[in-house]
Amino acid sequence: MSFADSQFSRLDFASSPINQALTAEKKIEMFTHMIRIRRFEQAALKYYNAGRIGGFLHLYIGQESVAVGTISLCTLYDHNITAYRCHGHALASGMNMNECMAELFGKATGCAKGKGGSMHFFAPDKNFWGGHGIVAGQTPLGLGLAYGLKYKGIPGAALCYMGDGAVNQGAYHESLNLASLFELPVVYIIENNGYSMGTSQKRSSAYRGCLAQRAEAYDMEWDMIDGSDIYEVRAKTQIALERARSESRPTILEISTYRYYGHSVADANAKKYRSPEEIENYKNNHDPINTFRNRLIHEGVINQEQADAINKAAADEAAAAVVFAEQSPAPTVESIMDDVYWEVDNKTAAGATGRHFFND
Amino acid sequence: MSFADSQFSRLDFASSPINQALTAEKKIEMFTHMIRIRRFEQAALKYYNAGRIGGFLHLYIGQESVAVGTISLCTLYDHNITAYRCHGHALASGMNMNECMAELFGKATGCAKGKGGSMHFFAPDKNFWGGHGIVAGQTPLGLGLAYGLKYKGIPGAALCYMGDGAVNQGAYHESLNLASLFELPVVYIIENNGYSMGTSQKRSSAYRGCLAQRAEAYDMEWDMIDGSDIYEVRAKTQIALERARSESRPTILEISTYRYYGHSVADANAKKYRSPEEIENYKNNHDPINTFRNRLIHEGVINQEQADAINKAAADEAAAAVVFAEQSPAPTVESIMDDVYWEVDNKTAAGATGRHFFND
Amino acid sequence: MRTLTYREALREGLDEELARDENVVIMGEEVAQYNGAYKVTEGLWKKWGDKRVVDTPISEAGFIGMGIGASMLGVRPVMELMFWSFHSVAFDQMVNNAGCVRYMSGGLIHCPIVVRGPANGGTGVGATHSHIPEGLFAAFPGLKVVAPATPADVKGLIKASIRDNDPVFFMENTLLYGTTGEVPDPAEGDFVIPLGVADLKRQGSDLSLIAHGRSVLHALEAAETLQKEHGISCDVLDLRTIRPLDQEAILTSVRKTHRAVLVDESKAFGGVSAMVATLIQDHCFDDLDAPVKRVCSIDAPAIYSPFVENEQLPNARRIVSQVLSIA
Amino acid sequence: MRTLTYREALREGLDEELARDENVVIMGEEVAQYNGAYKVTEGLWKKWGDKRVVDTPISEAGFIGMGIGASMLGVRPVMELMFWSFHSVAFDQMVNNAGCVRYMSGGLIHCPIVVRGPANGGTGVGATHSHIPEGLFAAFPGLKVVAPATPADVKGLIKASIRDNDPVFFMENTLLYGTTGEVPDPAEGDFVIPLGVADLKRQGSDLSLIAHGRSVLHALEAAETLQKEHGISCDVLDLRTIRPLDQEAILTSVRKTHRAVLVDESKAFGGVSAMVATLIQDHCFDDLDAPVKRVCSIDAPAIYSPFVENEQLPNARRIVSQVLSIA
Ligand SMILES: Cc1ncc(C[n+]2csc(CCOP(=O)(O)OP(=O)(O)O)c2C)c(N)n1
Ligand SMILES: Cc1ncc(C[n+]2csc(CCOP(=O)(O)OP(=O)(O)O)c2C)c(N)n1
Ligand SMILES: [Mg+2]
Ligand SMILES: [Mg+2]
Repeated sequence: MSFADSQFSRLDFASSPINQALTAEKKIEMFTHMIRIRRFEQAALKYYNAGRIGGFLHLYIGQESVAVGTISLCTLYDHNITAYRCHGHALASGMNMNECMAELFGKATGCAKGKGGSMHFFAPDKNFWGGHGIVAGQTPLGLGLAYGLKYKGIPGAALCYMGDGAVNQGAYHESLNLASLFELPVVYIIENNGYSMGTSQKRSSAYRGCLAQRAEAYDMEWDMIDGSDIYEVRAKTQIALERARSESRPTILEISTYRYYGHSVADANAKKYRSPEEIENYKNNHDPINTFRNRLIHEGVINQEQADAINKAAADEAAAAVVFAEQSPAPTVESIMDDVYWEVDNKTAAGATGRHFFND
Repeated sequence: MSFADSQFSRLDFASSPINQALTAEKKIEMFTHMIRIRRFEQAALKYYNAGRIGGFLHLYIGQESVAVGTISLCTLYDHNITAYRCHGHALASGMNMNECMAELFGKATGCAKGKGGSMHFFAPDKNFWGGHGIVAGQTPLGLGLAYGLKYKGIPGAALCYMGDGAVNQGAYHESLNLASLFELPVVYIIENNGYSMGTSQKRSSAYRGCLAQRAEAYDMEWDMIDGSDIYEVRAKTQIALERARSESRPTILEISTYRYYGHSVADANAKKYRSPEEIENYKNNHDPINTFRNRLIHEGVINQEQADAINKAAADEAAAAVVFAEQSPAPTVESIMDDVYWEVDNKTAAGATGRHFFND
Repeated sequence: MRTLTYREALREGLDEELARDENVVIMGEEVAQYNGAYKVTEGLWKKWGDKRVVDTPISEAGFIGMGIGASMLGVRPVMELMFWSFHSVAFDQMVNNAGCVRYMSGGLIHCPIVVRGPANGGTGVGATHSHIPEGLFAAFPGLKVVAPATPADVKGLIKASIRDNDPVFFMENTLLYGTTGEVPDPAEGDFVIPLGVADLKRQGSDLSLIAHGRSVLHALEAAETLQKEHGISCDVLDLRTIRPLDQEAILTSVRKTHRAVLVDESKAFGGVSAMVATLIQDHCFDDLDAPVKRVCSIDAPAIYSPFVENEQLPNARRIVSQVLSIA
Repeated sequence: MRTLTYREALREGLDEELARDENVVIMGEEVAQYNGAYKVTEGLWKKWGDKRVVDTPISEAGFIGMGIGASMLGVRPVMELMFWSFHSVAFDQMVNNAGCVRYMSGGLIHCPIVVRGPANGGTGVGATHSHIPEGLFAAFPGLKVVAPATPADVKGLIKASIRDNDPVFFMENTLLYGTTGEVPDPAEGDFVIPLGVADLKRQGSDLSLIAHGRSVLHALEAAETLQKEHGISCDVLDLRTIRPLDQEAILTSVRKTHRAVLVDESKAFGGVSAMVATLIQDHCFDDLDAPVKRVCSIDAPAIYSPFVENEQLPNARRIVSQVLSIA
């Protein structure tokens, strides 16, 4: 996706009401969240490379404006859910770095007690429902969150994130039809970073204008968003959220963005299927954090010094999270069998009746 | 689907080249096929009601022009596959009534040796690949037939039929993307009879213009066809077939049609979710067999007497097929384990190595 | 006591739970306006309306996943699969999302969802529509599997399943819907049967017949024949729940009789009975006077032909002959 | 003899079959231009080109179903699942279309398709990515299941699988890809290992360790320890193929040793080992001196934490202690 050739009309979305309404404090909070995501992941990367973190590590770096911009619009009533590239959404939802870092380290103090790992962060108390490893497997769940909200009469919406490669899974298609047919307050957000692993969008999807436009097949609304501008992300997402909350109707948003690293840190080909120029161009000209920092400085909301301080605080927080994670206890072998059944964990009569586990 | 309010422009498709090219003989053959399907099923219905046929019986009566019109365009190189409402496609592909009726009766002389039943007719030698019970489960298989043709350089197309209720299955969506992306010579044919069991199209699908229009989401061609006019079916399907054969590109066709009976014969509600007027209107004004007969008489291709003779011959053929089926032997218990593994059936070394079957 | 059909008892259980908890919602293909493909939900849409009884398109992965998502927010969906066989198109949602999300979240999320419908052969619908997936799903820790054989059991167990806070996969049988049996009157109190408790449906001393679902009826019939014609007295133990499994009841019976034949409509590889046989040989090694034998479906995809379909499935004749081979 | 890694041996087998039969085509996510997520297919796209090695979108139901359809016309697709765990989204195509179409068509259609990829735990990817589905699929008559443990076996068996005219589900292991072993030189002739033949990887007299896949390595390690530290001499029988199963080899070993411990990375309910235990207790009832014991994964969804993940899986320590419980 070449942003140089972008056809987006360069409206200034700072002037849209939802951005006009932003206090300086809230702007700084958004900026801080973006930086915290990046610093958190840079620390994670370091320890992953040192062999301290297992499995996969899918970095969100480059895409921060998407999670932060969209979730900044959420109220207590709104819920969100995403795929395995979930650190950004987790932190943007208000999770703290300690529980996240400890999860990566596989510690009992992790948000999922070390049971989920990088792909499976969760914080239902913060309306964040994970963290899901099967491509597009979360899309019916997001629909279900919307269903639950509508069923219970809660005036919120469900945000369901996914990648550009996920749009060709059957479960997503089924979800779209259900969303439109049942008029559910869900917003599907395609974070289009141009690639699913080593496969470019063009090699994985057939489509007319763009991936979001497939919404028309289900008589659904859609929009495209330039993800490098958090004001645009907010302005356009707000329209979809309002449609969900007040009309109970779904939307697909496609947000163009970019990941700086490989598909996961283990992606040996990260620099083969994308040209160095492409990567550099995004970093230099479209980095969402730089863009927003410059904007805030220009607006007089912060100055360079303050920005540096925020950056430093985020780096310190990440370093402290590493210490927390390192010093935390590992799960015990016995704990492997906790969290399988609610009834067992809660020591109910049902949980104590019959054999639940089969170990010799 | 009200045909009275149909927006189709009433072109006369008799004048399209593919219909102009029809010999009287071929026209009579098509007419005969349609009548044979109807008489075959009427006989089956009678014996189903008498308890001589097990499982489900999904009648195709009312939809005959779809299978006959589309398959009449097929060459030796073209292949077709459909769902469980498969008797029409089977007969139109050239299967004989005996093997079909015997299959319904569960006899060893059935096309699938009594193993498949009503939903699972097959005749690969006639390029007919079944007969599939899982809604939309055949849609990737149809794609695979097209893939096989292209791979082997055979200048044919795959016709893949499905119902209007099947369009909301994930496998179909995945197939469409693959068809367009890989440029495969497949024609998806939605036989839109307005209902999936007791659910009307409006209650099962969200869409803009029509179901076929979802093709646009995959940058694919599509068309709508009035199924009561076999000339229209042929004229428009021919365009799709040519696109497949010469450009190796897919199409979705949506053919409006109607089933006179319930979803299956066991459908107790067949007259509840559809008004008697709706059913009568179709029967009286849009019956594909009547329409074509009148047309052929008008064209001077046949006269009423000849039409009656064709009808009588078809009824006799069906009656004879019942006798054949009744007199045929049932499968043996031992034969239950035939046709599981090719290597076992063909007594190869592989088939004789290791335990293949687990019975105490 | 009242006599109800299995279908009526099941419906009564659903109806009572709809009344008890406003979060209970019934969903599936044709469950509302059509009254259910097998009429299990007949009248419930009329009584409870659009919100509580919901028709869905033919999108099992989509709507079951949607139910799982809604259950995470506290809705208690009871999803009908028109045939359990259609689990094949929703498998990922069922095993990964319903089955693993509690675990992967370290216990933060739970999914109080029930998926129910008929799971059986014997109705002439061929291989794709005749899967018997009790063993398939019981293999996944995080899931529970229930397979009731009688009207009373189906009512008591559906109510327990709906109240359970874990995902419960509830497997009925088309050929049982019309069978009748005594079911306690609601006036006598809330009738709930806990999961994980087997039921000794017949007492004997010579051999244990262990079964679940419709196979229990075959086992009872075989036990009758064995008693009358061969003087062999059988326990007939109905497992009722596959996971949690009432292992104690199994071992108690086998320790008494020293011989066991397991009846399981599934294929022999991977069925529930392979697990039960493994447990018995392990825990009753010194008690057994003969190997544990099984009667399963003949090992091929389900055949259509009405002439032989019943021979592919377990039946009383096949049970009797298997029993005679070790008794 | 040459030493190759499991990955290289597998790739060599694929390459030889691509050369042998122009109908063989490799398909899957990232198998071509990316060279395979686990580099199994490295270089094959470059060598064989777009027609023979094909990248697909993330649409497992779609592309596996497409492969099945193509196989009906005589194409011989070898489909890669990036993880076998992703079978969950293609389950219907795999069990109903690949598994039943020959049967439902009365033998008119056959599906010479191979689905392959890694199926294992132990790589820190959590519950949804660590399914072990040998037993799951072996339960379906019509399907074949292969699980090779060594470089030679993986090469010989992939070649036999590709030539087999039935659908073969071929389960590799991420943690084996880098292991090395001797593999015959192609110059010495076509090296094919028939399906359905187990391999006695170590000879012993006191007890039979029966395993497949990576568990074979654990069993061999445990056998070594048992010999050295406890003077217990074990057969280590590698099943190699789950279906068809080399039952004779199993029974022969157990009749010699009178004791068996089965090692199976799957969960205990429904795993291959439950089936094998059931067969042994049935056919070797009088030969057994102790119950058949098993070492399976601890019964919970796969945990992520690197600190305990290996404890959840079978390992030599757990095998040794299980053996000592009956020896
Ligand atoms: C059903 C399934 N198939 C394949 C995978 C392996 N896989 C994980 S992520 C991924 C690429 C997804 O790309 P995209 O949706 O664009 O998301 P991104 O990684 O760019 O955020 C693949 C193929 C999976 N996890 N699940
Ligand atoms: C995956 C799956 N879900 C449900 C069913 C049950 N079922 C069989 S046919 C049918 C309705 C299909 O309607 P439609 O696609 O319009 O085809 P028609 O019957 O009208 O030809 C349903 C729900 C099935 N066979 N497979
Ligand atoms: Mg992407
Ligand atoms: Mg229809």
